[in-house]
Amino acid sequence: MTVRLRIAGARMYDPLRGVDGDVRDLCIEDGRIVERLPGDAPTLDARGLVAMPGGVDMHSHIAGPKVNLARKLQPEDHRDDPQPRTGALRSGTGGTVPSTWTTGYRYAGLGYTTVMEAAVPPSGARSAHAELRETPIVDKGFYVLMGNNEYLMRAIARGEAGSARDFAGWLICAAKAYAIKIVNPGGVAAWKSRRADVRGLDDPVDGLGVTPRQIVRTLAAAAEELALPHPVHIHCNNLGIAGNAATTLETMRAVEGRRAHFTHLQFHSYGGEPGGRPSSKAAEVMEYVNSHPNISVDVGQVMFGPATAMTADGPVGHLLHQLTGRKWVNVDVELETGCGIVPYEYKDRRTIHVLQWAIGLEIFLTARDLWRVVLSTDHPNGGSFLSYPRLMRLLMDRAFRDEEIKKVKANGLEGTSLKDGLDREYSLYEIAIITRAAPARLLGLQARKGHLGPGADADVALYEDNPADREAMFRAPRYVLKGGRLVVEEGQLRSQVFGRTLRAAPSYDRAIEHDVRAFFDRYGTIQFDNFAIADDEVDRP
Amino acid sequence: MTATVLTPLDLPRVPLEAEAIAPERLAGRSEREVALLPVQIGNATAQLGEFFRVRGAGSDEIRIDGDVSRVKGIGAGMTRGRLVVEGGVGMHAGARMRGGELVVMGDAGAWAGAEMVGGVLRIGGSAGDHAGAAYPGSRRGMTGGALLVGGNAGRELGGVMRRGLIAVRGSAGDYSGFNMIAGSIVLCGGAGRRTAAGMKRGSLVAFRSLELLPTFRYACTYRPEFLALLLRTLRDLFGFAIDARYVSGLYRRYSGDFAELGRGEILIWTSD
Amino acid sequence: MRLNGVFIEDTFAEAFAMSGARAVITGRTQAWAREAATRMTGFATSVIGCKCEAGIEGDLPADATPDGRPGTSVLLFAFNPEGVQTRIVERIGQCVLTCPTTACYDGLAEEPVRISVGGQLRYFGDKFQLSKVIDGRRYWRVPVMEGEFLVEETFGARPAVGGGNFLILGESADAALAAAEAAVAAMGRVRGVILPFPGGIVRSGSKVGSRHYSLKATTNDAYCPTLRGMVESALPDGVNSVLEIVIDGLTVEAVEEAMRVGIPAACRPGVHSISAGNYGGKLGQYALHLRKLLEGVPA
Amino acid sequence: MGGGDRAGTREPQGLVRAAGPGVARTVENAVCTFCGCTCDDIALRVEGGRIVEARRTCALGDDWFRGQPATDGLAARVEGRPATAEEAIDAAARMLAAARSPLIYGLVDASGEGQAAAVAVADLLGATLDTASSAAHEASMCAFQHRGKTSATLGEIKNRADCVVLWGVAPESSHPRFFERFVRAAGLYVSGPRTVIAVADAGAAASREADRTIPIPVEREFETLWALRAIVRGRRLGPEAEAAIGLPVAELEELAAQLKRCRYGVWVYDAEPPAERRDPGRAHAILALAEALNEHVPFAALGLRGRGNRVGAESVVASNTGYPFAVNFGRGYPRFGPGEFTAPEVLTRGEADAALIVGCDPTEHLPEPALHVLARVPTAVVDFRDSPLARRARAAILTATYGVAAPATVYRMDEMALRARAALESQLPSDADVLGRLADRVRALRPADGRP
Repeated sequence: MTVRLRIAGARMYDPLRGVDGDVRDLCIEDGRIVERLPGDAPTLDARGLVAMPGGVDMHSHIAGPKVNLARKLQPEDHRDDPQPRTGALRSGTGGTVPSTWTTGYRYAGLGYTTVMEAAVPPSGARSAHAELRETPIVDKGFYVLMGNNEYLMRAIARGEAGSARDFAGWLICAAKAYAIKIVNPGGVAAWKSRRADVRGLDDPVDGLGVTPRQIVRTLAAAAEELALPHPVHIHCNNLGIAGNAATTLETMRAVEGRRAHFTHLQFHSYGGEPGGRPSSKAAEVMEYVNSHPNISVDVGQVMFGPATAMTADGPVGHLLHQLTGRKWVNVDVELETGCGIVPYEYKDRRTIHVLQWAIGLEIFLTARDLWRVVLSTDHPNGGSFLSYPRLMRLLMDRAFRDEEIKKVKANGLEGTSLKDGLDREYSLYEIAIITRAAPARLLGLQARKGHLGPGADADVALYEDNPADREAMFRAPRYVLKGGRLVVEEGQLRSQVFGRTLRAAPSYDRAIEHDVRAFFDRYGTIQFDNFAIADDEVDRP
Repeated sequence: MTATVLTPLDLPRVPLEAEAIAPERLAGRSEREVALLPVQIGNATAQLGEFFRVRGAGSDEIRIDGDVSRVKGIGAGMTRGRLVVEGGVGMHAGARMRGGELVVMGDAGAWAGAEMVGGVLRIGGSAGDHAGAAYPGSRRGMTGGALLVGGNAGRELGGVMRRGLIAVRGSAGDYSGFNMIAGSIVLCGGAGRRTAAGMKRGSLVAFRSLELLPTFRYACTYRPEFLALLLRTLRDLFGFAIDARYVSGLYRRYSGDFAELGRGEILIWTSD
Repeated sequence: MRLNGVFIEDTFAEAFAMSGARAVITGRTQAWAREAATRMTGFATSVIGCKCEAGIEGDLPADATPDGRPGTSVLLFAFNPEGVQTRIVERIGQCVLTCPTTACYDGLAEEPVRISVGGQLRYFGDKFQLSKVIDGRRYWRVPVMEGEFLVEETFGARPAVGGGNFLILGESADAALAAAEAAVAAMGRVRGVILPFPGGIVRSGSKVGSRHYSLKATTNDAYCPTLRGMVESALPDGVNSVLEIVIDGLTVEAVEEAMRVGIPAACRPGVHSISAGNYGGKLGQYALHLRKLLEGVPA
Repeated sequence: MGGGDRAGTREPQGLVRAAGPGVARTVENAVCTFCGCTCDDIALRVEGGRIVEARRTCALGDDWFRGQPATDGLAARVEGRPATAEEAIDAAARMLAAARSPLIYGLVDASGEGQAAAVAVADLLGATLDTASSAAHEASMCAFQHRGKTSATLGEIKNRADCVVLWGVAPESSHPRFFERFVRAAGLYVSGPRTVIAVADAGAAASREADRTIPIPVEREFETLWALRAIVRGRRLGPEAEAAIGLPVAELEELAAQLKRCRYGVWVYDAEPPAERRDPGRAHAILALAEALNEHVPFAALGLRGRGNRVGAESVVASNTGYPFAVNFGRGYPRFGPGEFTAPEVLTRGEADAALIVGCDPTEHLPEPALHVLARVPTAVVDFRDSPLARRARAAILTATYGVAAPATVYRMDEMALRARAALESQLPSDADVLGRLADRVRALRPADGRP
């Protein structure tokens, strides 16, 4: 049966097609957007509403071993935020690390329809897929961690860039992952071998004869050569440490002009001396980003309130534990990566948190090419994705932003351009770029995501325009469609559908598998033949 | 103002959860409205009036004239007024309460006064496990108010307590004051093992000798003035009888827990 | 107006606004509490020269103190709460913290304006100090060689009254002194006041400014009997010695009460008259008219 | 090890049948769930629809594979009488939907997929959901929730750990291939012998694999761990300490120094101690100690987990609800209540008015008083084993053995998921299938909100 719907009379913000507020009808047939529909097709009266493609979160933490450990760790995070079962919808719990069902519902409830889990260890791929199967509505996928993989680092050390590439290709396919993720290249390996870290891009990683620079360069090249839809996704060394902007810039140079995505840039844009007080280097970092079209970033904005630090970056977990005295999870993972979890809270009375908040806003407000600067809070590291509407208002409404600036501890703003106020106000069109069009394009999904043109998935969010309070507007869309199905009606989540799991399937030289198998046989703890994710483990039947 | 009287009818085996029974939630409601307040019975919601006969309009003073040991959450989160139960109560009585006074004449189930913030919770009988303690994962247990137990207390009394006062007339179970951050616990009777394990700061006072962990170290024998102040407050303000010899007595002070921060103390009475 | 035959001048004592605090010092014995209180209130006669005025308000029986030990109540006054804080912290730090067995509590718990006392003194503990909240009030336990010094974190500071006074104009020095002593003894029963000068009595009344030196206050020449004839004397004939009683109080009512109790006690044989010091109403906020105060007191 | 020599001595019977009788084949890389090691290198020889030989198994695994339950061709029962699965599912659904306080219990011998379906049933019913391992694991979990953990997956232990402390455990009997696979195997970063130190109850036999054994009085276990942590953190103990520990302080100091000298340590303990050794502080003390050691050297706490897919039960329940066990859906959303919503307590207090037992034999897990009550509660069973309970239950649906006769996602004790393919074919439905159908029936019977 053909399912059709005409959304009539909405103002459309569709940057991938250059549509900036034009009033047009949107025609949907069988889950996709089409050119036109017969005149008798059912119509949704959307006059006066703002239409945007469904939101695309390209960097979030919603599934996999560390996320689930964080759930188990924090009953107190869930207790006061229940998600009751209603109608066909499953119950769950929220907090900074919501249960799977609730994650899907709440993303959809904001008009987001595609979410990428940004860091899954190879050995965690299976449980990540199991959790994504229980994450309704949104299309989803994950990036697989490679930056501290022993097999890969050894191949690089031997100078076998081709082996490294083919290994990466194999791993993407076997894990049914979407992209290559690097977290603190070499640093996690050092953490696991002697509770140390690496600092400089050319510091050798413990006894391996490899440097962070080589890891970054090799994997950036691998992503290109494998023609992955998304370039290498990099969480730099020295996250959160004063003076790390130098590392970040050096890492940007290390990709040697290749495409690379630098994630949660805010956490990597600090001046000062290591161990000392950080300052803002947003201007310097953004000058590089603005002038290098091969680089894209997401911001990793910090929002005041509760958060959960969860990262493959083991040393960062330890640092936060020491700073806060809060409970701490550290898991060293299978010659692949690490895992650190610490409950956290950002406070507007703490200088350092205010500085982080300000740096994130500086990045947003000084970005010249929004197609390369994506909205994220690195959920739940910088704050929950539920704070996106507030963040959008901070970007769109200078008066509001200035009021907020007045509320924070003033010395945190020292040395940031926010101190004197920044004029810029994002338009709806620009918000649509950084939350939809740009991430879709950076993910290589622009054929079907991030726009409202014919052929696109009918993932649509319809908002009541509210220039006075953009937060209220984006917090509660009037309608959300996922694949043409109405999931949010009149601001209420009504029904659930299941999205797809997005994954890449690059070609690689399968000869590598022989060698990988030998490595598994010697050093692994599961059988090579049991490693790969089967088709029936992905998506719901 | 006369008290609202709730008389328990035939209570089912399926647990009844009745956070509705708190002064501020009854106040200002008619008898009929009180009877219509929601309670949870297993997987369904029901009305208070199905399980309690209600006499008197809702006021800041409530009396339950019977045993409600199978009813959970009585007085949980209450902020004011007075609630007197003439029998026992189920789990979570007075949990997270912020103010007012909850008096339980009988025994209380587990988690009585858990994470309480303020007010006074008096249990005439014994308290179950985790009285005044933190719920799983929480950073803090009790953060204020007073929890007074006339009988015994179960294990992990005052776990992760941050502030406030707990006093137990009878004996306390194992791990009293487990991981306490600060605050004061007064144990008039004995206590089980591993008392104050993981204590960061705070005071645990015992009128009888305790088995001490190896991570506590003897400091001195003295008369702590603050303790006189504390015990007099307990006696005069809360009416919790304390023999004069304890108020001004000599105590052995043990510092610890040195497995943790080590800034807490166990004070054990030795003589007057 | 005459009381017991003594003439009461139709004048007023000019009192001014101060800020006051009450410290309750307890000790193992009354003597130790008193000792600390005595030391703490030394050299605190005049806010001009001593930065504060302080005195012992009275002793407290064991059942009237927070920790059930005998105590002594001290009042301390300065121009503003900041001044009170600075001075009381100095004095408790030097005279109570150091004194065997004592503890020190706030005696004005209800006052909304709080000054940090234990909150400052705790630093003597070099991070070994412990805090304790009992019935909503925070105390600091500072380890000392003897054991622990317990001091309350904050004290109340309230608007208070300084400079309540009356002058005893005596026919002789002996008569004036006897009258002043009698007045001080009677006023000792009034709560909420102290008499900051030695023995509660001041012989050197002052005037504002000086003729020769750049001093803020100099001798009140108009009342100096030896200067009669040299200056425009305020002394009636037959007056050969004047003593003053100065009263600081937590409330104006307490100061008035003290005067109402003290003046009749001073009206003894050999006293010519009772007067009061003022500056013509230019300096102080309060004008305490003697005759009005004494209305209803049996003559 | 390995059970080949005993093949055929115990004939598995029943519904587990291969496609063609008599056709022999070997299934490689089968996954064994008989302990938390979850070995996935097992080779099974399948003949005539039966597993006739299991290679690379330990004695426990051998029993598991060759001791598959006999079901006499029965798919289901209603009131003890044979029935179709459909009839039994319907009966179970009716019974459960009518209950005010239903309990869903077990999940430890079920696939991850089946566990997820069980959560859905619990959600629809507004039930209390608890795993059979919760009673044993509760203290470890609550300790974890209080302070986190410093741990590692088994691969890191294999490849890095040069110092292994066995705290009151003898894995050679509970986890027979633990040493072979993770301690004695050559690691990428450890060559040569590793130090294995056993600390054990003075009155019991310690692990034979240890280089050295430190006996401690079992009732001083917590005190010893606690004191050791203080020493690791550089504190000096007082003269009274020795009596409280039951061990010379000097010996503990020496142990602390040794631990701080290693390159990578692992502290192996029983995360699910037997009832008589359950103590709320013990796991806490171990996690805290490992955390303290991490300020000096990498040190992982590894809690040994038992048979089946109990880690999966916690992981799946947690991903669905936020809580690992003891979850109550009575209010329409999950609430967590160890001691409140844990099955032994729920049963003993008489609060359950219906029970659904999934993938567990309650007699192995529940204390006597709880079992006594359970016997009087209307019960439905979904399990691959027939049992006395299944025979007297209101409804019982037998399933294909997860991971053996039906594919299953199972979780290793380090929380890593594996996929167990079906070595055998079965006419019986999988647990996920049965529970999914049960959920559908319940959905039809019980409106979304309010009373049944």
